[in-house]
Amino acid sequence: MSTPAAGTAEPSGSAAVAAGPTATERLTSLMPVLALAVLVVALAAVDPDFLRRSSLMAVVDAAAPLAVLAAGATLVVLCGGIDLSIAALASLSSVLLALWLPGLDALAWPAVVAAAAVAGALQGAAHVFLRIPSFIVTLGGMSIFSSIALVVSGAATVPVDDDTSIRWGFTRVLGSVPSAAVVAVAVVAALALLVTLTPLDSAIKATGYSEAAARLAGVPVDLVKVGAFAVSGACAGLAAVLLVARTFSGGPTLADSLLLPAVAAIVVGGTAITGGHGGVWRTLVGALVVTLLRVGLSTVGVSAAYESILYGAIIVVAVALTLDRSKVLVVK
Amino acid sequence: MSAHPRAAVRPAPPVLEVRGLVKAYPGVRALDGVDLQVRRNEVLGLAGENGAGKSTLLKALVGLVRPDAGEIRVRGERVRLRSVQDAADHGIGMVFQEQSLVGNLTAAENIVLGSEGPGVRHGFYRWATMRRLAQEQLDKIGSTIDPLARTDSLTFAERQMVEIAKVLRIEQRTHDTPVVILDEPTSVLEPGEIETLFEQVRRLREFASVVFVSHRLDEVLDVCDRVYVLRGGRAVGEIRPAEAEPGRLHRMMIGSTAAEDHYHGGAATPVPPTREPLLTVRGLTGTTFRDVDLDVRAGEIVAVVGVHGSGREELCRALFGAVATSAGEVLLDGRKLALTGPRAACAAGVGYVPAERKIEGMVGPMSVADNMTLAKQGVRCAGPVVVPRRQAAVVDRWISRLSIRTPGRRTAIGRLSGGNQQKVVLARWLVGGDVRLLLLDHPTRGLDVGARSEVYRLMRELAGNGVATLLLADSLEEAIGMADRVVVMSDGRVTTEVPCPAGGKPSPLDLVKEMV
Amino acid sequence: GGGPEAGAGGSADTGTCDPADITLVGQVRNESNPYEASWLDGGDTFAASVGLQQQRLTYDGESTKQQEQIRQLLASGRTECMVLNVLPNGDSDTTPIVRAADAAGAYLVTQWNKPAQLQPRDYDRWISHITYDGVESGEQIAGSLFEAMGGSGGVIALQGVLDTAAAKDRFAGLEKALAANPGITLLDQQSANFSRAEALTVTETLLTKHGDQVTGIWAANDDMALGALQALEQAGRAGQVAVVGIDAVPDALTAIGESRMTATVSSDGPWQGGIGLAIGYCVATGELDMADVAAEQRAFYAEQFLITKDNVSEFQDPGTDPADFECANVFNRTAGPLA
Amino acid sequence: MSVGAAGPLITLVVVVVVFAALAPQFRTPGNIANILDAAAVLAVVTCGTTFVLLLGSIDLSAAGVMAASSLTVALLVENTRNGADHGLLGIVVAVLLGAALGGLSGLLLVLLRVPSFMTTLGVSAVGLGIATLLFAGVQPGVVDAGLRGWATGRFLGFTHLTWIAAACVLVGWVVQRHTRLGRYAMAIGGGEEVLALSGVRVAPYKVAVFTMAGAFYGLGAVMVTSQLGSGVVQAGADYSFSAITAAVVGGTLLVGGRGGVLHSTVGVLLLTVLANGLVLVGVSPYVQGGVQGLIVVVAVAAAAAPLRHRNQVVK
Ligand SMILES: Nc1ncnc2c1ncn2[C@@H]1O[C@H](COP(=O)(O)OP(=O)(O)OP(=O)(O)O)[C@@H](O)[C@H]1O
Ligand SMILES: Nc1ncnc2c1ncn2[C@@H]1O[C@H](COP(=O)(O)OP(=O)(O)OP(=O)(O)O)[C@@H](O)[C@H]1O
Ligand SMILES: [Mg+2]
Ligand SMILES: [Mg+2]
Repeated sequence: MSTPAAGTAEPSGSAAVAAGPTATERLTSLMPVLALAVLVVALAAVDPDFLRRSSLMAVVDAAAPLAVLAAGATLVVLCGGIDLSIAALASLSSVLLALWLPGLDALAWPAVVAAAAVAGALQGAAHVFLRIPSFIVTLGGMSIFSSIALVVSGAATVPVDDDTSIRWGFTRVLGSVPSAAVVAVAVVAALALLVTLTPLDSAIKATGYSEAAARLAGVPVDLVKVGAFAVSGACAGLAAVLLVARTFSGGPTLADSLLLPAVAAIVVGGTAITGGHGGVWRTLVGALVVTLLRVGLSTVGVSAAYESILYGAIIVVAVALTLDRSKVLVVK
Repeated sequence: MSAHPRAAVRPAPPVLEVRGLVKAYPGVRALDGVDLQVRRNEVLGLAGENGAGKSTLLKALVGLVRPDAGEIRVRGERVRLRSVQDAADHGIGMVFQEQSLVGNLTAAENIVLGSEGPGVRHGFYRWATMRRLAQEQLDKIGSTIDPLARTDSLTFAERQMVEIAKVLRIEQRTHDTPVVILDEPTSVLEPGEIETLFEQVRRLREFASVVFVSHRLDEVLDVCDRVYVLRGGRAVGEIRPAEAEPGRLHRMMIGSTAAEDHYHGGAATPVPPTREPLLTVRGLTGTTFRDVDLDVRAGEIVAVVGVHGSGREELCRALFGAVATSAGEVLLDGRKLALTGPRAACAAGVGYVPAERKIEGMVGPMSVADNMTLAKQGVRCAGPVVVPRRQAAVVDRWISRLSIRTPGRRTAIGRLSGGNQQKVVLARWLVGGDVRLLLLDHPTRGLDVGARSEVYRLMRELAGNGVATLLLADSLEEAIGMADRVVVMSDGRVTTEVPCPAGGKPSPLDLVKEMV
Repeated sequence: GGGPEAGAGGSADTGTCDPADITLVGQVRNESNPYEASWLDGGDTFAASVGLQQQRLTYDGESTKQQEQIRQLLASGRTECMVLNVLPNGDSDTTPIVRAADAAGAYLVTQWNKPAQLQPRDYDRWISHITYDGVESGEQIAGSLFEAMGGSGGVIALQGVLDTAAAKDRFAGLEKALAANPGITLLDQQSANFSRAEALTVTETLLTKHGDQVTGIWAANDDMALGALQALEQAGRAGQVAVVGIDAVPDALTAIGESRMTATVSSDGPWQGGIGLAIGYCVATGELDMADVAAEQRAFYAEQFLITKDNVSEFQDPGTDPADFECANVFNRTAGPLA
Repeated sequence: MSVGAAGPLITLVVVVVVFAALAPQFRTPGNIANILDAAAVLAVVTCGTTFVLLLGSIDLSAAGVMAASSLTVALLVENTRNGADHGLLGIVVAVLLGAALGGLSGLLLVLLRVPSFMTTLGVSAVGLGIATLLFAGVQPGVVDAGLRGWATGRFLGFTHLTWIAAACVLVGWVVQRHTRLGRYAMAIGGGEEVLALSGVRVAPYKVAVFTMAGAFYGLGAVMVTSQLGSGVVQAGADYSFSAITAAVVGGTLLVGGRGGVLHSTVGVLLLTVLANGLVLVGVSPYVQGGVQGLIVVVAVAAAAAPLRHRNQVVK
C-alpha cells in the first residue's frame, strides 16, 4: 500500500476537502450576465428611453419564444450534438396549432407540443440508430418539416380566429410582466431541475464530454440522446404556441429565421458547442443578449448596415467573454 | 534537497542537468525541488510512485511545463525551454506516455512532422524525399515499416517504433549527443515487443542519452545504468543496478518496507473445482475470436494471456456487450446474459475496466466523484433524486480506501496522475457493491508498485467475496501471480488452460511456449 | 406595449399633435433591394419636406424580427404622435402589428399584405391599408407578354414566395389571362422565391425540359425576370423569348428600354414610402380629419402603371412629386376599394 | 478510396440512373452541361468549406463573405453605378476581400479562442453589413464584357464557369494532397494536440486555411455576380449550409481529418443532380425540399452503414 509521500498531493486534512470551482471559474460562469448588463447600459446610453419599464419588458417578451426554443436545443448541444431543425419544426407546429385550434380547442396546444416531441424523438432515433451525424439528420429534418408545413398549410398562413385557449401565451401577469417570459422561465427552471436533481446531469455531461467512456460505464447514451432530441422538439412546439399567440396565426415559415439566433443564444450563454459543459440557465441569458442585439440595435436607431456589422462583432466578443476555456480542451 | 547528484559529478559537464526544479498545481506540488543529471551515452532510469512527479519533470524538460522555480542546464549552459521546438533545438526529445502520432497521415509524415526540412520545398511535399528521410530514421532503429503506410493501419508496437524514429530527428538539430526521453514506453507492450524495445534502448545508448521511466522495477534495473528515485516531487536517491534489487528500490520509492508477497498469494482462497461456474461461455464467436468456451467460477480469478491479435481484448469487450458477436451464448449464474450492450451487462452485475483509460475509461473534465458514481447512480440517489451528501460519503470512503491521491472529490479526474485515475475507474464498479463479474483489461497499466499491490489485494478481497474475475494481465508474471487458472488464446481460439493453484504456479516460459 | 391609456376616443380619432413632436417611422424588409430602398428614400424626402426625419427600420424579411421591432418601438413611450408606414412581411404579420400600434395609440398605415377579414375601420389608429391589385398586374403583364408572343406559344411561370398573397394573386392574374388566350399554353410553373439566383437555375432547367416550346417567361417580380434573362443569355436564346415581371426595378426598366424585356408594372416605391407617412402625418396633426376619410379610402387599391417600351422613359428616374403628399391629395391615387 | 468515400459515389450513380430513366430530357447533353454549370459555384464554395471541415472546424461565413465580394467586384469592374473599369484587377480585389474576411474568422478563432461556429457566423454578419453599405440602394449592374463572358461564354460545350470550377477542384485536390498546408489541415483534424507535441504551431495553418476558404468564397461570389449580371447582397444566401451539406454527403466528415476535396465534389454533384432532376421529373415545388432532405439523410446513412460498429461515437 503506497503511503502518502511527504508534502505532495495529500492536501491538509483528508480527500473529503472538496476542491470546488476556482475564483476564475466562478467569474467566467458569471460572464453572460455581465455581458447582458453591459449591453443594456450601452443601449441606454444611446437612447435613455430604453431603460423604461415598458421597453425592458418588451425585450423580455421578445426574448421568451427564442429562450424556449433554445432551451431544449441546449440539451442536445450538451450531449455533443446539434439540432438545426428546431426553427422549421416550430414553424410546422405553428401551422398545426392554427389548424387544430378550431377542432381541439384547449387540447390543441398540448397535442402540438406532443407531436413536436415525437418529431424530435424520431430525429434522435435516426441519429442514434442509423449513426448519422446530428448535424445532417436535423438538416434533413429541417427541409422535411418545411415541406410538410408548406403542404398542410397550402403554402398560406393559417389565421387563428378564436385564440382564447392559448391567450395565456401572450398577456400580462402581475400588471406588466409578459406571460411569455414567465413561461420561458418556468420551462428553463423545469429543465434545470430535471437535470440537476436526477443522475441525468452526469449522464448528459459524460455523453457530451466522452461518449465512448460514458457507454462503457453503462450510461444509457442512446436513450439520453433521443430524450434530448425529444425535449428539443417539445420546446420547439411550445415556442410555436407562444409565437402563434402573439401573431394570431400560424405560418409555414413563421419561425424559420430563429434558427441561428437560437444557436447563438446557446453559445453566448457559455455552453460549449462541443458538448459537455454548459446549462439551460445560461441559455436564458444568452437569449436576452441575442434579442437585445436583434431588436435593440435597430430601435435605438442604428442603420441596417451597421446593425449587421455590430451584431457580428458583438456576438463574437460576447462568446469570447462567456466561454470557459478550462472546460473546452481544444477550440475548433 | 538530497546531495547525491552533486556528489557524483564528473569533469565533463553532464548533457542535461536539473537543479531545484519546482512545479505546483492547485493542491499539489508536482515537483518540489528536483535535482538530476543525465550523462553522455547513459540510460538513466526514473522510478517513483504514481504522482511522484515523473511525467511533470519530463514535460518540463521538453518545454511543455513551465517550472515555477529552479534551472535546467544543457551541456553546462542554462536554458529556458518554452516549447517542444526549443527542447528539440537543444537536442532533447520525448516519447510520450500516451502516443502522439496523427493517425490519418503516413508514417513518413509523422516521422518528419514539424521538421520536414528538404521534404518540403516551397510548401509542396516531395514524397520521395519524405520517404527517404523517414527511411533513414527507421533504418537507425532497424525497423522495416513502410514509410508510406497510413499510421492508423500500423500495430501498436509499430507505432511506437515510429515514435522513436520521430524523436531521433532531433539529432539533425544538435551536433552533440541527443537526449531521448521515454515515459512508460513498456506499459502498453506485450512481452515480445518489450524485448525489441530494450534492444532499441541499448542501440540508442551508442549515440544518445536515454531517460527511461517504468513502473516495472525489474525492467528499470535491467536496462538502466543509473536510477533516480522520485518521491513527492523530489529526487530522494540514486541507485546503481549493480548494487540494487527491486526490494530496495521499492523501499526507497515508498519510504517504507515493501509488502513481502507482491501478489498477496497468501490471501488467495482456493476455489473448489466442484463449485458451479458463475460465467459460462459457449461457442462465442466474434470478428477476431472463434467458438470460445470458457468457465469462471464465483470467487475465481481467470487470466487470459495471448499476444497481439490473439483476440482476447475483443473477447473481453464482447462479454460486456461492447462489440457484436455472431454466434454462441453466455450464461451468468445459469441465466442467459443478453449481449445487447454495456447497459444490459451492467444491470446483470458485470463490470469492465477498459485498457484505453484516457479515451474509454474516464471522462476527463468530470470530477472524481462523478466519474466514480457514473455506473452506479443508485449509490448517490434517494429514489430518482440525487443526494449530494450520499455521493460525498461514498466517494470519500473509496478515495481513502484506495488512497487515491487527489486534491478533492470535485477535482477533474483529468488532473490526476495516470495511476490515480485508474484507481478511480476501478472504484466505479465497486461503489455499488453489487458487481459479480469483473472484466479487467490491463487494470494495472501505468500503476506504480504500491498501487498495483493495492489493486491485487482488492482483486483478492473481491474474489474472497465471491466475485468472478476475468483478467487480461499486463505481464505473464502478473497473470500467473494472480490467477487461479490461466487461459491461453492464440489467433482467436482458446488453445490451452493452465491451472495455477497457490502452491504450484507454472513458470512464464511454459506459458510462452503455449502462446506462440 | 404602451398600455391601454392610449387610443382614447371612439372610432377613427383625429390627432392634435404639434408637427414638431411627430416621429415618422418607415419599415421595410431590407435596404439591400432597390425597390424597398427607394421606398425608404421616398419616406425621407417626405420627412424632409415637413422638416422631420424618418426612422428607417429593416427586418431582413424575418416576421418575428419585424413584430419585435414594432413592439420595442411602441414600448419606448412617445407613441401618441408616432406615425408608422409599414410593409408587413406577410399577411399574418399585419394582425399583431395593427393590434400593437392601436393599443399604443400610434398612427399606422400598412401596405401590400393583410388578411382579408382584418379591416382598418375596426381600429382607431390604423388609418389605411394600401395595396395593389395583384390579379390585375399579373393579368396586365401576361397580356403584353402574350401580345409579344403573337398570341400563341408556350409560357413558363416563375412564382414568388409561395405563402404570400402577392405571389398567389399575381399567379391568379396569369391564369385569368391564360383562360382568355387559348392559343397560349402554360408549360410549367415553379417557385423561385422572388430571388434572382433561384430564377436563374430554375429557368435553365425548365429551358432544357421544354426546349424551343418556350417562347415566353412570366415572372412574379422583376428580380426573377432578370434572372430568367440571364438564363436565356447563357442558353444563347436571348431575344427569342419574351420576359415580363413586376416592380419596375431600375435594371428591368433598362432591359425594357433595350427591349430585352417586354413589360413590368410599377407600384412607385418612392410614392409608397412617402404616402404612408403623409397620410399619418396629416391625421396626427389634424390637418386631415378622420371624419372626412371615406370608408373605401381606409383600405384601397392604389393605381399601378404598366410599363412597356413606349412609356418606359417616363419612369427612368424614380422620384416623388411633393404635390402628391399634400393632405388634400393623399388619396388621389385610389384605384378602387379593396375587394 | 475507402468505403466511406465510395458510398456517396454509388448513391450519385444510382440517382443519375433513376432520373435518366424517369425523364428523357435529363439525359440530353444540354442538361448535363446545365447541371455542371449549376454545380459550378457550389463546387468552388465547397472547396473552401472542405478545408475548414478537414480542420474539424466549421464555416458559416460564405453567405456574408460572398455578399461583400459580389458587390465589390460589381462596383470595381465596368458597371452601371460608377465610372470604375478595373477589369481583372477588380476580380482580384474581390477575391482578396474574401480571403481577408476568411482570415478574420481564423484570427478570431485562434486569438480569442472562440469556436469557428460563432466567429464565422459573426464574420458573415459583418460581410452582409459591408455589402449593404456598398449596395446603397442602387443595384450595380455588370457591364464588363469579360466578366459577363464567364457565365455566357462556352468552351467544348461547357460554360467557362464550369471550367473555372473544375480548375478550383483540381487546385484544391493538389493543395490537400501535396502541400504542407493541406497535409497539416488533415493532421490538425486528425489530432491537433499531437502537432503541438511535435512542436508545430497550428495557429498559422488554421488562419491560412480559413483565409484560403475565404478566397474560394470570394471567387464563388465573382462567379455568381457574372451569372446574375449584377452585384447582389443575397449572392451567397444559403451557400453556407449547402456547402457543408454537400461536403458531408460526399464523405468529408465534420469530425475533421477525413475525406477531402474530391469527396466533397461528389456531394456537390449529388445535390445539384437532385435539384435538377426533381424539377424535370415534375415533383411539386412544395415537396422538393423535403424529398431532397430525405435523400441526403438516406445517402449519408447508406455511406455510414458499412463502417457502423457498437460503441462508435457519432456527434
Ligand atoms: N495539469 C495538471 N493539473 C493539476 N495537477 C497536475 C497536473 N499534471 C499533474 N498534476 C499532479 O502532479 C502530480 C505529479 O503528476 P505526474 O503525472 O508527474 O506523476 P507521475 O509520476 O507521472 O505519475 P504516473 O506514474 O502515474 O504517471 C500528480 O499529483 C498530479 O495529480
Ligand atoms: N502522393 C502521395 N504519395 C504518397 N503518399 C500520399 C500521397 N498523397 C497522400 N498520401 C498519403 O496517403 C494517405 C491516404 O491519402 P488521404 O489521406 O488523402 O486519404 P485517401 O487516400 O483519400 O483515402 P480516403 O478514401 O480515406 O480519403 C494519406 O495518409 C497521405 O498522407
Ligand atoms: Mg506519468
Ligand atoms: Mg482523401
